[in-house]
Amino acid sequence: MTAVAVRGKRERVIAPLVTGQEIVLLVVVAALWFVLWWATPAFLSADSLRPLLIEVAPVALIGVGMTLVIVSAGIDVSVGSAMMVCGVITARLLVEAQVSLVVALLVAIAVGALLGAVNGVLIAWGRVHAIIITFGTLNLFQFVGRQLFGSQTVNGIPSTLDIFGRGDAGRTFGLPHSFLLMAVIAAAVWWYLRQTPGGRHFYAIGGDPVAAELAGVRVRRRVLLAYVVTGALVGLAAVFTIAKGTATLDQSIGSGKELAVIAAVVIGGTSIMGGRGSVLGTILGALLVQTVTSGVTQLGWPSDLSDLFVGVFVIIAVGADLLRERARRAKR
Amino acid sequence: MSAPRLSVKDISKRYGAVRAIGHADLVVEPGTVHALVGENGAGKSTLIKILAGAVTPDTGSIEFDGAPARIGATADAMALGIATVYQEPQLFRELTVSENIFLGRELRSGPRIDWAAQHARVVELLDLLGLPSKEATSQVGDLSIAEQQQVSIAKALAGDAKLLILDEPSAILTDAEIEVLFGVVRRLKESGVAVIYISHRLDELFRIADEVTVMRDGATLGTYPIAELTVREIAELMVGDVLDDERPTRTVPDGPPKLELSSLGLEGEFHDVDVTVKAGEIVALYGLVGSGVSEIANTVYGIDPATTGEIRLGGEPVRPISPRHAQKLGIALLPADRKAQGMFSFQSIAFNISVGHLPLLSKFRLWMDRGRERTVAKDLIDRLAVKTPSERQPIGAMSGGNAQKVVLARQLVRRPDVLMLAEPTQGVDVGAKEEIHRIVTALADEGTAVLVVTSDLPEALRIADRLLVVRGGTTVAEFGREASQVDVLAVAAGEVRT
Amino acid sequence: MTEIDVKAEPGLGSRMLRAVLTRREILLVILIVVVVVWMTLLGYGGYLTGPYNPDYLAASLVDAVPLAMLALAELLVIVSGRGGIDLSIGAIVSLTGMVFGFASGQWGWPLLPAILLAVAVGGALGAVNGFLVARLGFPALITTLATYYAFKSLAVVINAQQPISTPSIQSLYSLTASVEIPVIGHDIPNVPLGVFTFLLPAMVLVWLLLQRTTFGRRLFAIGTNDVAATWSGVPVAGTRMRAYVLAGVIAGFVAVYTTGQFASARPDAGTAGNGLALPAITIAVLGGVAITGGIGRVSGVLLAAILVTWLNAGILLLFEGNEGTQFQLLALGAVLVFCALLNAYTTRKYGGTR
Amino acid sequence: GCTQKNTGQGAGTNAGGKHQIAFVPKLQGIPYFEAMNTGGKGAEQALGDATWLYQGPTQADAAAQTQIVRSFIQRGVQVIVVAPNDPNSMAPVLKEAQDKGIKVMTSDTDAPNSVRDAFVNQASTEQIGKALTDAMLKAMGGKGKYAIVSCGETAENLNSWIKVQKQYTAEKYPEAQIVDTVYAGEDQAKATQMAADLMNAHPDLTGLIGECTSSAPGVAQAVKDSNRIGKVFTVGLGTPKSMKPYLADRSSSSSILWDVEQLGYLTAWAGDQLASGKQFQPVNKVSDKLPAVKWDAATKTLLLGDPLVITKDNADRFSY
Ligand SMILES: Nc1ncnc2c1ncn2[C@@H]1O[C@H](COP(=O)(O)OP(=O)(O)OP(=O)(O)O)[C@@H](O)[C@H]1O
Ligand SMILES: Nc1ncnc2c1ncn2[C@@H]1O[C@H](COP(=O)(O)OP(=O)(O)OP(=O)(O)O)[C@@H](O)[C@H]1O
Ligand SMILES: [Mg+2]
Ligand SMILES: [Mg+2]
Repeated sequence: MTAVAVRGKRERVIAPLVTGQEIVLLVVVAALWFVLWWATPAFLSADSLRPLLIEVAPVALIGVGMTLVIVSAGIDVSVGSAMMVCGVITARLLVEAQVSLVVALLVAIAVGALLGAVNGVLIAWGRVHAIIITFGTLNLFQFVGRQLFGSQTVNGIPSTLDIFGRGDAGRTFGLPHSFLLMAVIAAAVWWYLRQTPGGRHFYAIGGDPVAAELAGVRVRRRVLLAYVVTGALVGLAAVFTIAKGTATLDQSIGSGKELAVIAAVVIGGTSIMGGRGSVLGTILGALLVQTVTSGVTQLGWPSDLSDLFVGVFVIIAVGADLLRERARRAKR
Repeated sequence: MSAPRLSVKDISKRYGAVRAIGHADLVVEPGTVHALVGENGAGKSTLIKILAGAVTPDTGSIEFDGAPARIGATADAMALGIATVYQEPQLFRELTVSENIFLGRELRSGPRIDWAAQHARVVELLDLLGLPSKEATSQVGDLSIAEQQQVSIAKALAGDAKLLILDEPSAILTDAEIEVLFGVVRRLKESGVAVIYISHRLDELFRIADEVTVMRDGATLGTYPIAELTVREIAELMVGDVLDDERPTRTVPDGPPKLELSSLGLEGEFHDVDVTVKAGEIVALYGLVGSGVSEIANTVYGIDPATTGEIRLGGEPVRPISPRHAQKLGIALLPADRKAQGMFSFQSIAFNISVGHLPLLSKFRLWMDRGRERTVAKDLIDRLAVKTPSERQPIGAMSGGNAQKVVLARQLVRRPDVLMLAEPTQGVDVGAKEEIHRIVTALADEGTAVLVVTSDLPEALRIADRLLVVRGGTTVAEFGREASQVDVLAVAAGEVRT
Repeated sequence: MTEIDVKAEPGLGSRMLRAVLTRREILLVILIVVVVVWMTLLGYGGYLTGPYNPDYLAASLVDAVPLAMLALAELLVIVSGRGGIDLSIGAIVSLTGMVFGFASGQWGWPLLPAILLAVAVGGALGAVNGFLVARLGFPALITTLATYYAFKSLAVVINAQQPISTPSIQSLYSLTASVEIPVIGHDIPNVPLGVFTFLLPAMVLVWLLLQRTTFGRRLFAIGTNDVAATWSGVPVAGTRMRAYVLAGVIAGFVAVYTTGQFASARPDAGTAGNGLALPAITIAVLGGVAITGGIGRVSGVLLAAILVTWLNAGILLLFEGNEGTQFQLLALGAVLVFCALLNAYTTRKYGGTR
Repeated sequence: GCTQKNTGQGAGTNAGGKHQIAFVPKLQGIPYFEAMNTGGKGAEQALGDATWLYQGPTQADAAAQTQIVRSFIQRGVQVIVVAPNDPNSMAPVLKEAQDKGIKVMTSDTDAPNSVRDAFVNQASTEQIGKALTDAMLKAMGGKGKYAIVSCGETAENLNSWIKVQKQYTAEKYPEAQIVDTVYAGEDQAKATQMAADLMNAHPDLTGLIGECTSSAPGVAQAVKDSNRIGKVFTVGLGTPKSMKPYLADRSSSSSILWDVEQLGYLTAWAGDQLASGKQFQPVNKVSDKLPAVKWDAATKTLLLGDPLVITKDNADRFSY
């Protein structure tokens, strides 16, 4: 009691820790989990939640980067294809060149960052709208990925990848490592966005890039950074995806991920117009989407219905956002 | 005597065909407040944008504290210690007050922002400006416009400024807020900071400024100790020798008022505005920036419907709720912000003219009558003497004056009962201005009731049969055709008429 | 403030360069000629696996029909401005296709009412987008992403994953089969009927709509500057809403077309793989539609669709095996990025493309 | 790609007068169809007078397949073989091909309403459905609940097998029950996740069927991940190489398939027969490995043979 009182008295020197949208999301996810637990008690078992977390990890991880991109008023629809490129390179290195896991991991991240840099340079220096450039690179990366696959699958993915979430070696405190790693990175980015000048500058750019430039923000560098970080995280997410898959990697890796990630980011309260959003929201958004998908299967409903719910949640999230913004304008 | 804080020589700046500044010299001493005055469009904001590094001049040199300075970017200006509060606030709605104030030069402890240190400094600044310290962590989007303006000022004060530039800071502040601002400015001045202060409220300059530099038509005319001048004399300098140009005389036909505004008000903008305009009469509403004058026409046009009072049209009370509605009632408005509110940049002249009258220029309101459209466009191009090879030219490529004529032409496709013109000749060259005045007068002669809302005083006096001065959100005085510019300016700028 | 005319009359060379750079149609025509000539030469040189001849070009137009029509739909919504875009267009094709399948294939409706139903449903789905975007002010990108998910899901669930391909649906193939054009047809290749029954009417109608009607004027007005449009008394929300409805209507026709072309109403007709929306947007952008609104022409979109179709058709003959379809991705991506960069460059140099 | 492919000859004819047999799979880059391609290439060697062509779309989409078929028509090949994503969708373009004098066939998946001259069937629908069911129930001990993780919702062959499975289970195993059928697309990871969800939703589930080559390893992986080996049994239509690790650790009990390379071989052979105008016999000797392939004239179907049960013992015999 006293502790609370003391805290209450201390002056807040920074914007509040969590926003309204995040709390709403937390409540919605909690409510969904409760309903699912009530309908199928096994939902809240470790066996059920662990795969869910493993499944969430890559989407949330890319979502962390996508949050940077969207906060700075950009968008990246090429992440699915970039994931394919990173995935096939990593898998082939592991299987054919027998490189160690660490090397493969670093290569995946480097390749991802490189692809992100291609997007970033074209967008920041070519001064083309992000959605058009990334529509283009979506196709280009697809091409590269398929060329690298050479119409084959990569077989015999080594079990060293189990470290990212499989069996006892893959978890700590019962949580899969991929999820933990994602959480650590998300926390770091969250901290960066919230606490450092560079981080705050993303919000300024999303709000008004010209004014940001006038205030001395190096806008192009920031924009490039957003896409490079997203690319690097796509590389890591590709490794997670290989790790959670079977011993065979095929060309379906990454397909459709861009839309899933964007949906998670938007449900998480990040404004598609830029200037507002948080990493925490994105993770909750990803968790919500996966909960809905799993929930639909577990309830025995047609699995395709989950997309309908995702669509409805996106509409609700955007609607709530608009209402809040309108209330704010009205208050002024 | 030591070197001046700032010494500007022979600055000029062109925007395409528009000469914003032809020749500007300015010397500002440390520990003084230097007022910069001039009519709208005189080039004040352009000059300070050059000093802030937001705009690069075409010619000229700048010395700061006696040393030549190259200001190529905003960062250079900041490094010199030049802090600027722009006319339009450059703030980020989603960031907190504290973040806005320190954006681009955050205080750090290690890699992170030193929130506590920033907060302490921000609280100090807010205190100074009379804002509650809890606002430090509010998002700027949640603040009122006046509060945002004060945040802009706080932002400028946060660095250790040697030269503080304030571009019309008082336009949207209340008297009490202005008082606080003056206190701050005085304190800064005492500590040796040089301040450039731009304002249209000439009366307030006497309470704060030491010297005044007057600009007219993109040139500085000279610098004077403020104590040697009166409001009237400054006004005379600003206005120049166009003072007594001949005014065409015209007789206003007698008749009942066509447009009547009685006790019209819009929450937070203006109140108790009373205006009547007869058919065939030209009435001007004149007020300085922030006087609320610009909002009045918008309200009559249905952009922001009035919250109090009444609008009568030909004696019938009306309540326009949208521009569409207003147009149906026979009210037209030439908007003030030509680019944002008037122009469809990459569309043709014909398109720009016909867009407000599609039902009229179509068959069954569905099918464009292109022949008619072309005829109407060509006709108006001729009538308004728009300089263009064809009606198919895109408007975006035209000069400001010609573009303005095209936007005006749109209001004339159907002769409106009431034509309102907001800043009809802003950014328009002398010749075109002349023609626009001629057109407006001709329209009035044909029986249109014309209401001109302008901050260009010579213009108001030249074309209007009557002139109403708006100050503090309400109509305060009325002048006839014979009024002198200086009289009017003095009233608008705060001189109390006895 | 005096104004001076600084523009000197530019030379012929620079005028032509400017025309090529700023008039997208000219650039596209040049690219089409380059592709056709280059492919034909490769064919004569024996580098192609089959002849790249007029017959083939004509036959491959069957693929251009849905692509070009959906690009027209995107043209309408993108031109409407405020970030207008429709990611759900492929999902609308899927869902309306299924509705058409039910009506024509299972309920035994005659063709015309069935088509009208499909088109009406397409319009209604477009109205959902339009209502959210135009009336409520939702951002288009994210709204249509949401409805993409929703419509796609409904299309699959509505008939428990099953395509509808009853004999009455199968007979619709004649709508799209290749035909000999009367009178002159003897001397030129057979062209797919869909080009005449669907694409040309759609093109002409959209062109008339944009260039000749008051609606078109309003649409360009709101897309160019929606504040100025409001001030000019243009009903902004209503016009924008109509753009989305029309996009849905076009998607309805495309659904009928693909149902006929494939003799089957498929729940994934517009969403299989990457779906039809992304290529449609790509074609629109390639055709010179400015993503910021207010600029776009039917002719540009048509030429872009033809360019991509003929390039794709050529690539299949140039590369054997799986490479062929892979190089199609490369071509599409490269052409899009190239044109986008060119657009940005010309905007800076000449102040915008037209 | 710029090697000369058509040395100096006019359009339509082909090098050395060989029959060009073009195969369009549902999707490129998946082991199943690449193995068919291997078989087809083998036949090209063995037959001597045939050229085997293979080109697959990047997405499992009928429209993309049609485009490829059209390019083959343009090449003037003698035979076009398709494994249709949506059987009905292929009918029109196959008709077009036939009108141009090209022989058309289907393989792997039939397009029964089309004009195809022959269908090369890997095994009858009945047989596959029954074999899957028998294998599943054998592992489950003849009773219990099981679920199916299928792939594309609209895949005709998968759906017809599922139909047989449902009927046959109800008839022959009254104590067994199919509790759910879900669709994971061609996405292994999604199949794994859905299998995990199914096991949670039905704690008493003892069997999972992976209905296609991407979901077969997926369901096995899910069982392995949740430590339910020995409690939940899986059976699938998986390629030997991808199933090998799962068969070895018993997360998969067996895989039902057929010799995919031989299916490719038979397809090429059948195409060659058609191209040279030869009739199929009621029983055909195709090669040493395919000594007696049956032809059913009524349905114009060539039958590869019985389904193959792949276990950890014979998985090594296959290279795909
Ligand atoms: N010591 C400092 N004190 C005040 N402001 C600083 C300081 N160092 C840098 N800045 C400002 O903070 C902003 C970020 O600068 P920084 O050098 O960290 O960029 P960066 O290295 O690209 O960022 P990041 O840390 O995200 O990699 C810049 O606007 C810079 O001018
Ligand atoms: N970016 C620009 N492009 C073209 N013309 C411009 C631009 N900025 C200013 N101008 C023109 O330059 C002239 C001077 O403008 P400036 O803003 O400096 O005037 P000002 O004295 O600050 O006026 P006010 O009192 O209305 O603020 C005006 O005619 C204006 O239209
Ligand atoms: Mg740094
Ligand atoms: Mg100014």
